[in-house]
Amino acid sequence: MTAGAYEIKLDIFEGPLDLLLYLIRKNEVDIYDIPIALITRQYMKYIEAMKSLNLDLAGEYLVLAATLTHIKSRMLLPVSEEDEKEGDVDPREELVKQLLEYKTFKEAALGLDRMNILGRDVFGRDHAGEELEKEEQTLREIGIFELVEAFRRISLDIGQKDLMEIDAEKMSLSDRINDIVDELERRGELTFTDLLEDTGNRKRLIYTFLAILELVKLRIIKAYQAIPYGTIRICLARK
Amino acid sequence: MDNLKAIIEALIFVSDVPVTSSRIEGVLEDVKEKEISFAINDLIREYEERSGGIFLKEVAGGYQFRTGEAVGSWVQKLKGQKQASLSPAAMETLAVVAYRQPVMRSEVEKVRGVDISGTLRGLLEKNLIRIVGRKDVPGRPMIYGTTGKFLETFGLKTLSDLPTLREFKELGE
Amino acid sequence: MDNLKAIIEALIFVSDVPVTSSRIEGVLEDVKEKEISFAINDLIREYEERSGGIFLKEVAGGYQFRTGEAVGSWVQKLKGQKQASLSPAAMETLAVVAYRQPVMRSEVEKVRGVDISGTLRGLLEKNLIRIVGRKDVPGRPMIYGTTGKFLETFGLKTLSDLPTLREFKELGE
Repeated sequence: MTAGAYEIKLDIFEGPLDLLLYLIRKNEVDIYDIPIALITRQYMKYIEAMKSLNLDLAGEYLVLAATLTHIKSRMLLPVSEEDEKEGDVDPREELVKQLLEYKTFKEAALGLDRMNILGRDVFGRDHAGEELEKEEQTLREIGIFELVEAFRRISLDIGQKDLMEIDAEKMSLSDRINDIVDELERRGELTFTDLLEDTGNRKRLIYTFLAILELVKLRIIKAYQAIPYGTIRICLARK
Repeated sequence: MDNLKAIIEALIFVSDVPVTSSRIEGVLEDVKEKEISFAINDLIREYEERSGGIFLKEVAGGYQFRTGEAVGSWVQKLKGQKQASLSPAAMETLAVVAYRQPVMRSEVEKVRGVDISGTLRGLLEKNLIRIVGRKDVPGRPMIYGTTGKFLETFGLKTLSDLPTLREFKELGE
Repeated sequence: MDNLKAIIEALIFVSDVPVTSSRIEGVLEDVKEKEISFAINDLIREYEERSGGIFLKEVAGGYQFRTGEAVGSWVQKLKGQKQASLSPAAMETLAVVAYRQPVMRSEVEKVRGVDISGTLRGLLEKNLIRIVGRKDVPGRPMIYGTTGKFLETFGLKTLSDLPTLREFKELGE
């Protein structure tokens, strides 16, 4: 076959597994007993066709090519005694399992596509032109995606580098700060030991300590002692 | 038509999202839950029997008026531009998320055998899937699940209305 | 119901503005004007006789489904409880507070480049953010952070479940 014969097919595959399924169907072979030499040869021809067309070949296609070649070489080897002991595993087993799973989900995707999709097969009322109510009393569930998207939007506008990376540690510290403020709002006053005692692990202990320091620095909480070396009491500063 | 049914019909009609029975109960304070559910079922049946252009359907845990399948192509014609459907790649990612949820990105990629960042983002933007949290393993990867909008879009009452994966397995063999 | 009436019913139903008969004629190319007008009048009469929650009305030179007057107050009540989303501006302010907390108003304004008093008040009223204290600098500006309601609204267990921008970028742009 020439490169042109493969060309038309290239963009209809959703990935290497899809291409492999296509080859199995085309050759009318049993998925549980794939003639690996034949399928590998055809698979490679597709890869070469893609390369010769200078298509941006996704790395996943090459990974599967390597897997196929590896299986092929293992199948050519005589079964050694060691393999016998290990229960004589078919080198194709793992790949077949993966293919079957992918096939199931491909069918499931087609199943979803056959459903009556709102906006394609069935339609609801268009509410766009209707006036929006001003009163906003309850909030609907909002996806985090919308929030991050908003943050990303402004970070791009500003282009500030320090805005770009917020690590989990900062958020963990914010969590602890919020917990402590919550606890103080509920109970009015806590001792330093109260706060440090209920910390299960070392990491949490450090966050608790850093949170208290941050809160004192920001003057969100006040810490005081009645006598030197006495109990340190903590309360909210704004009350 | 009795008054209760008329009110419920109007409430469902004016809403842009499926109306849950608890929202209807919230408006009709003094009416018993059972009466409301009877009235809704009556309405659903009446529209079904009438077999006109619109139907009352139970979707995503609520109720919504929708056009019938038979007239879909005419509505499409009125609306002009063809609605962008999901690409096969996006549909595959959606299928894995729907059936495997809560699921990590890496798990979906393992099944599909490809990088899914593009389709994942598209589905998040369309609000068909959402981040539901993080998995408690090293690196705390994000986990994904489907949304109410997903149920609404595919006309499902709940996730358990999805055909079982077994059905597709048999299809494939 | 005959097919023509069903199609017309669906066409009028899906539109948010009154649908003129000429638009309907444009969709149903081969159908005579007279047949269409008969079908519409039939539909109007049927909804009138049925006396339910919705009616087909001729308004502003076109046709539109509307709720009946008798159920108006109930519709108003539902709309009063309308569930709203946040405006993009409010979402941006919330995002900066969430990721930068504990944060001063001036810091948020520096990032967003606009005055945020309006969105800040709105978020405080919705109980999504709160004042956690005052900073010990001249003027003692207030410091803001998110609330438990914030976590609930976004379905998060803790703040550290928020995706980092790095993770977000991995989804591709």
